[in-house]
Amino acid sequence: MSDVPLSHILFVSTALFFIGMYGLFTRRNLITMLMSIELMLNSVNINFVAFNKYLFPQNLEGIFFTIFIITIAAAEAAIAIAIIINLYRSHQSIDVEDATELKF
Amino acid sequence: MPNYAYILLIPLQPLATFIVLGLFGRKYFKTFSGTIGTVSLLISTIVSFVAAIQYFFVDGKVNGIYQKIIAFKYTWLEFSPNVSIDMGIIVDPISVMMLVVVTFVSLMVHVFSLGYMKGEDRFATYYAFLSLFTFSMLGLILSSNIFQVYIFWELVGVSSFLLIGYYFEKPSAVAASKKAFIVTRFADLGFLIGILLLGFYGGTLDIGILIERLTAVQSPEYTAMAAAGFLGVSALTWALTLVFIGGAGKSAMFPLHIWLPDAMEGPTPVSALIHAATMVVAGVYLVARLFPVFNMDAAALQVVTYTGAFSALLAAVIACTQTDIKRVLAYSTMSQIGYMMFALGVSKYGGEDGLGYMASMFHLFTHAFFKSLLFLGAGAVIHMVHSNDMKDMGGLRKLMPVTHIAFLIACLAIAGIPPFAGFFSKEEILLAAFHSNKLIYGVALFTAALTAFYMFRLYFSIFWSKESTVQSHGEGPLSMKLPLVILAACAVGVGFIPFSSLVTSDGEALETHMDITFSIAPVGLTLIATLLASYLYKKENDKPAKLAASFDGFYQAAHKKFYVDEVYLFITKKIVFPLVGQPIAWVDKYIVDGFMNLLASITAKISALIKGLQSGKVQNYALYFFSGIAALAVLFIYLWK
Amino acid sequence: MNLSLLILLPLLTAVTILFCNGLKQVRSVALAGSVLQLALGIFLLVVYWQERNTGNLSPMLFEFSVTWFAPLHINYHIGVDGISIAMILLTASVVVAGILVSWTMEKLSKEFFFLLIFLSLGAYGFFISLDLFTLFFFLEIAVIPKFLLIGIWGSGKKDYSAMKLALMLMAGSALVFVGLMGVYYQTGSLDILQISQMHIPLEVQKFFFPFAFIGFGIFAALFPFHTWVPDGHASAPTAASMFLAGISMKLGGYGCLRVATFLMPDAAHAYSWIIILLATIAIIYGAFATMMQTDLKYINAYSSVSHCGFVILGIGMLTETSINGAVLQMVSHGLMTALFFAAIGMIYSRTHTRMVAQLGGLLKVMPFISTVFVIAGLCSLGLPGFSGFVAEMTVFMGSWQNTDTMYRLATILSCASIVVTAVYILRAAGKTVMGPITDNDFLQLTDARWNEKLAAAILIIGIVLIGVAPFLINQLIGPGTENIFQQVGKAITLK
Amino acid sequence: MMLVDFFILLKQELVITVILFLLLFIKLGKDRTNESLLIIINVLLFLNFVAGFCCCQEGMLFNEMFRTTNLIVLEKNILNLAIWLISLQSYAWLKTHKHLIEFYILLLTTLLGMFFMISSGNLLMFYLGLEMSTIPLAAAANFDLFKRQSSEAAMKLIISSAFSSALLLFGISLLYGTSGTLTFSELTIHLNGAPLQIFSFILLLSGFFFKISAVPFHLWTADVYEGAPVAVTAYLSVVSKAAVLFVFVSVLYTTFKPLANIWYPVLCILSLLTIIVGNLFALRQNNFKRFLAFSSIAQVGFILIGISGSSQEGTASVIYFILIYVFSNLAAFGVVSLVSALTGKENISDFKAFYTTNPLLSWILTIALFSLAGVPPTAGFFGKFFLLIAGAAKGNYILIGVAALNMVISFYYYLRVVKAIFMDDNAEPIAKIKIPAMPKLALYICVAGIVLTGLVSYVYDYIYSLSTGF
Repeated sequence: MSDVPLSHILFVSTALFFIGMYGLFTRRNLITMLMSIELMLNSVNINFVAFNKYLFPQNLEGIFFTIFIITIAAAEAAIAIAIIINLYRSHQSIDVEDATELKF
Repeated sequence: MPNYAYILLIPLQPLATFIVLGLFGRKYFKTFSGTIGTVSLLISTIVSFVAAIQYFFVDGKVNGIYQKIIAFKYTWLEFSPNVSIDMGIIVDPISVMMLVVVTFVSLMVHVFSLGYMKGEDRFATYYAFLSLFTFSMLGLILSSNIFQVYIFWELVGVSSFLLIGYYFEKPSAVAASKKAFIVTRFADLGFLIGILLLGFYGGTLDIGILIERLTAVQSPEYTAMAAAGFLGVSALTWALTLVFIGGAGKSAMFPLHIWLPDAMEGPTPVSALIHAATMVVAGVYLVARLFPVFNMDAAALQVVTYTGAFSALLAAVIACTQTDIKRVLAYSTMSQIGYMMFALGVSKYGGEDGLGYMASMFHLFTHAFFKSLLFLGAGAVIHMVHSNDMKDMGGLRKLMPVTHIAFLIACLAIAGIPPFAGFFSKEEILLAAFHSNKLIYGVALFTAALTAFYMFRLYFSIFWSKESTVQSHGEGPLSMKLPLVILAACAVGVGFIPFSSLVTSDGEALETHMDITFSIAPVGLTLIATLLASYLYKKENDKPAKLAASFDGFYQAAHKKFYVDEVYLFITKKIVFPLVGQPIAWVDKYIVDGFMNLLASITAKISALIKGLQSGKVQNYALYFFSGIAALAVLFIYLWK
Repeated sequence: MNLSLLILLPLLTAVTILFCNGLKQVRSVALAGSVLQLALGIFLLVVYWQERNTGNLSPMLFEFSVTWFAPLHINYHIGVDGISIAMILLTASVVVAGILVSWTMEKLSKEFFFLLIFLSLGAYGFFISLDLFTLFFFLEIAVIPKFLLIGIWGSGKKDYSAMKLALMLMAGSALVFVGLMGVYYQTGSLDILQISQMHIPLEVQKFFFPFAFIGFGIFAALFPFHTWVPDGHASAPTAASMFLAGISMKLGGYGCLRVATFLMPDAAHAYSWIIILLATIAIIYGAFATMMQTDLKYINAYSSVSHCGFVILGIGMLTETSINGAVLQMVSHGLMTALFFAAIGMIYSRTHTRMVAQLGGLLKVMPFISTVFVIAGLCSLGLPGFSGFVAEMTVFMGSWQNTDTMYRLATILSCASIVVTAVYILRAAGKTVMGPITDNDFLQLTDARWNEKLAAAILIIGIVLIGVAPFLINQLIGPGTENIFQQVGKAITLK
Repeated sequence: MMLVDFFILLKQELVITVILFLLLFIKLGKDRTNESLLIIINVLLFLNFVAGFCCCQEGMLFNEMFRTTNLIVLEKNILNLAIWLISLQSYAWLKTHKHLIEFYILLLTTLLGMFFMISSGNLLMFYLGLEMSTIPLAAAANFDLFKRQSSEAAMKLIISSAFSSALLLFGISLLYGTSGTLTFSELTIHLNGAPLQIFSFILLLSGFFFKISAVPFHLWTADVYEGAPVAVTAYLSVVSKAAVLFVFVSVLYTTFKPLANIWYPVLCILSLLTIIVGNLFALRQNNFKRFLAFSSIAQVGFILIGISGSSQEGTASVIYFILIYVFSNLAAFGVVSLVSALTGKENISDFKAFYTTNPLLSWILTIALFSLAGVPPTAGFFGKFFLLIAGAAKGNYILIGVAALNMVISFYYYLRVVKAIFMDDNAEPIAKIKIPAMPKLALYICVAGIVLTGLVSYVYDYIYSLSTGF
């Protein structure tokens, strides 16, 4: 079943990672930016699982790490969304470009 | 070895007076301060006379030669083991002679001032300064160490500065005092560098040792100094010339003479003391002090000779055209000092050739008396007329007989009419010049004639010419008359002192023979000049004006002192200040300081420039973040290897 | 004797001042403290003599060393030789004078006197410390109070001047710091005496000497880093400018001597021509710049630049006599310029102008102050009988021992500055003190009060003492300079 | 492995947890007045701080995931002290705040996270601690719910920290892929400078640099500091930074020792960048918090120089400096938070002629600024000096020289503030402030710290004795 070589998976994850980064850089909508960050985190998850499965099957560190990442990501999202809502309350918008009062 | 330590008293007396009067004079004894000063100086005068007698007639001589005695010596500041400033007292013919002159004249001036300066606001200060001057002058003449000479040299300069600027509310006085100080300071620079040279090559600052080393032709110091050179002139010549420049500054030799006439802004007694009898001859004294060394270097002596002769002539010419009596006297002083200088210049060391040296010292001695007498007389006149200008005077002989007689004697003395003091000394000088250098002799002769002329011009226009207009208020108190009388007596008498057997270059008695044939020429010329003067000025008339008009341009030039002052003004005001000072100030303000400010502003600029980094857009932050990583990655994975 | 007293006493004074209230209490405490300090200094001098007379020839006396930061080899190591004692006495007398002059400082008096004392503390510590860290520590302590003193109590463009001064001095200490780091890294020690025993390779010295020397040089108004001097002095309150010129510029000179030259003699020898060049420029240039000034304080500030040039010159010439002269010049200039600033301050506080053109004939209305002014002037133009003469002559004699033609030329040029000095001093004095009274309001002015008279007297006594009996101070500093010179001598013989 | 050891090793974390639960119960129970609460909490925090010192023990737990040494205990104590001071200072602000307890819960949670991060022996544990200390902070940054800036700041913080942690994770994953382990001690063995490893290492480093806000990973700092409430800013600038630095030093010196040839140059470059950029930006700031943000960035640059020395002195002086930095920075923030809580003014220009009305506060602020600038006799001088000595140990004098010259720039802006306080005049200066007891206590402690930490060499010697070299 391991006919898919590791490199392919790594390609996928890396691609995913940079797609996420691209999204973060380009999207103006905070929610979308948050989603792209999730994308990056998931690519990391893929990395971990893949490494664990292909290279170091003897123990499950990678898998555990993935699980923790997922949980943390959830927490992060929760706080982030709370903040975004609050931002919307004060700025009447969730466009990142509108929240640039603090600068220089 | 005879003991002369008590000579220390002589300078210390005035010093003590200075300190006392300087600190407490103004407050506590405003009016007695004069008496205090005079009394204390009287003591030092007596002591110095004692010293003189002891030296010259009791135990100064050892088998026919007057010894150089170091009466006292204390290491004051040690630069390096053998080079140090010692405060010492040297006792030898010239120092003792000067001791007498300075204390005596100073005493006369002190006494005269009692009357002359009466009721002055800063009476105490005046006497404090006088004492300071006397102290420094005495220190100067007693110095056994060339650096000690320099120290007192400066002190003399500053006390003259203080006294010239005594009437500090008169701008002209302030200007004159500044001029005097700065010009002499400039000369002292030469002196200082000369000292540095002598000290370095001689390996000592002690005059005695210095002379010893530099007069022995085979001594390492001498050879080194003669060999070493700069701009093709030997170090010895440099050193001596520089030292002479210092002396020229103090003694108002051309071209450093410009301060002397202005210095007449000071109180007249001060002029009598400082700018006639004592300080101005310090230059001559300095050269005499180092004469053995000068003797080793013909070039330096040449410089001395010609500077002296030229100054003598120039001053005499200018003196004929001045109308301010004190300025006339000032120029005559300059001319007489010129005499002394070239007398030294034409002299040699020791024996018969040492005549010039002896003559110069002799003239210094006599000149001190009659010149101070002239000044004090002028002071008395001014005290009466309240003006310095001849035009306001005339016919004073009836109002002030004593002064008149004294002044006449002085004039005769300075003109060199026998048997007055000036005659003898001048005679010796002419003789010395005649034997060594005919050109100089000619100049001297002509100058002698001029001297007689302008002195009697002065005399007649003060005491004769038109009828006096001023209403008399008495000739002044005894304190003013007494010094005149005493000095007049001296002016008559001192010529008869057997000077040549006392003060000579090598301390050995010198046989001088007076031959009438030689005296004919100078005396004759002098008499002619005198008669001319009386013819022109005895009665008020327009002949002088005609005469002046007849050689007009020259007269104008002489009247304007040959524009030397203007040259100096041009150099300072037009060159030093605008072409050196201002540019430097500008550079400091705009370049050096500007650079510092530039650094600051550059920093500020940069910080304003890069503020765009902090754009406030979180996405840019993320972008920079990642580019940072990328840069590091590229650097370390690909480039670092 | 325990040298730490020299630091503790000012510290105590400063702390006590914090608990006082009201000008009267504050100033009396400050005065008492500083007078005690002066007494302590004199006592130190006495015991130092006794110690030397008992034949104790060790380079430093009363040494005291206790480990401070063991891991970094930092010790609190103090000790004195003649030079430091001279400096301490100088500082003490200037401090007393400064406090007396600012006797009626109404504005924020507590802070003012606190800062003054604190500044002096830094100076004392600097002069006695034999450990580079301690030295640097006290050096920087002495900087910041100046900023506050000028900025708060100053006049004119005080903000600019204060900032400029603080930054330039800080830049100086930053350079010094780099130099120290280099020495530390090379020798692994921060103890001056230890380091002087080791030999640092020449190229290392050549690299780090400029840092240390220029760093301290900025404090000593080394050309072209002198520009903080005029502005700083001009804007500072009287006492502060007295401290600046009298004390802090000496920190620099002392540092150049004790740290840069003493620890890196080879480099000092190698670079001496540059040092001398800069010094000569500073002397001449400072003198001419002074001639062009119209503000009394600027005149004195620029003349300080010129006079401190002699210090640098003396150090650069590297002969025993010239180093001697440098030290003498430091002391003399400290006293003289402090006196000058005191006089200027007294005049300014009465006439409310420092412009030479607006002043005139003060001798009539305030004879004492004018006399003080003239005395300061005469001292600064090097009149015999005052300290200036002794110092300058010693420098000249020392420099002249350097036979190289260029060095000779430098010496002659420096000598020439005495003429320019005479010119500007006499111009200032002639216009300010003499001449007719320019403003009839001056006629109401009063002469110096007791405190001002006392302040002037203290400084004048110092000046005259050195000027009349130089052999005393010469014997005092002699061993110290000889010790430094031996380092240099070693360096030269190594060539 | 006895149960006692377990409790002793975990004591500091456990104490914090207990306090957390206590707060929760208080929240559930009948509500009290803020004053009483604040007193209780501060006493608790003080006890916590004291408790940190007693019965320390070194050891490992959860097969090397959690390790503790005396040094680590000391570091945690420093953090405890800091948080206690902060809570004392924020008295004036919290007295009237209705979400008081939540604030402390957030803060203490992050503290707990940091503790775990500091004593993590394993990348997973490290990551957990990091996130645990970051995410609540974002919430805390937004604690003034109705301030526009506050929410913007929080948004920036959460987004950028999420991004950085994503990169960090990517790095960790690659590291795991190349080495096959997450435990620090084993990791060291597997480190061979393979390009992929270097890349992942750089990603990991960037995560650290982000937290300690080194250039160019610093851009969030200023904005967040400015927007967040003063207490949170203080917390961010002192505690979280300190925690990460502690880990950073130990990780670099032990785990990533084999990659020293990579991180030494990185540190050199970034330290210079950080100092210069931090200074240049600080020059132009008017908002006090923003100003302190940039100044703290510059300070980090100095710390990095110290770290680059990579010696026992390095570790010691970094920790020593952080201790001093806690005192100095908190003293400054203490004054600012008082002023901003009572008058709402946060600009440097508002502080003009501050001395005329509040001499005491002015002196405290001045001393703090001098300590930050590194002027003797304040401790800051010693801190900076020792950092640079440690940096010089490698003989890298360009580094030292540039740093020393930058100190001059930093002097300029610190003195600018001092000038504003003492020298400028102001029509309506800040009114006389009545300092409440708790902030006063905090300020006095800070000043005492500033004065004593430097002069009393014992502190440094103690830290030195604990710290281990390269």
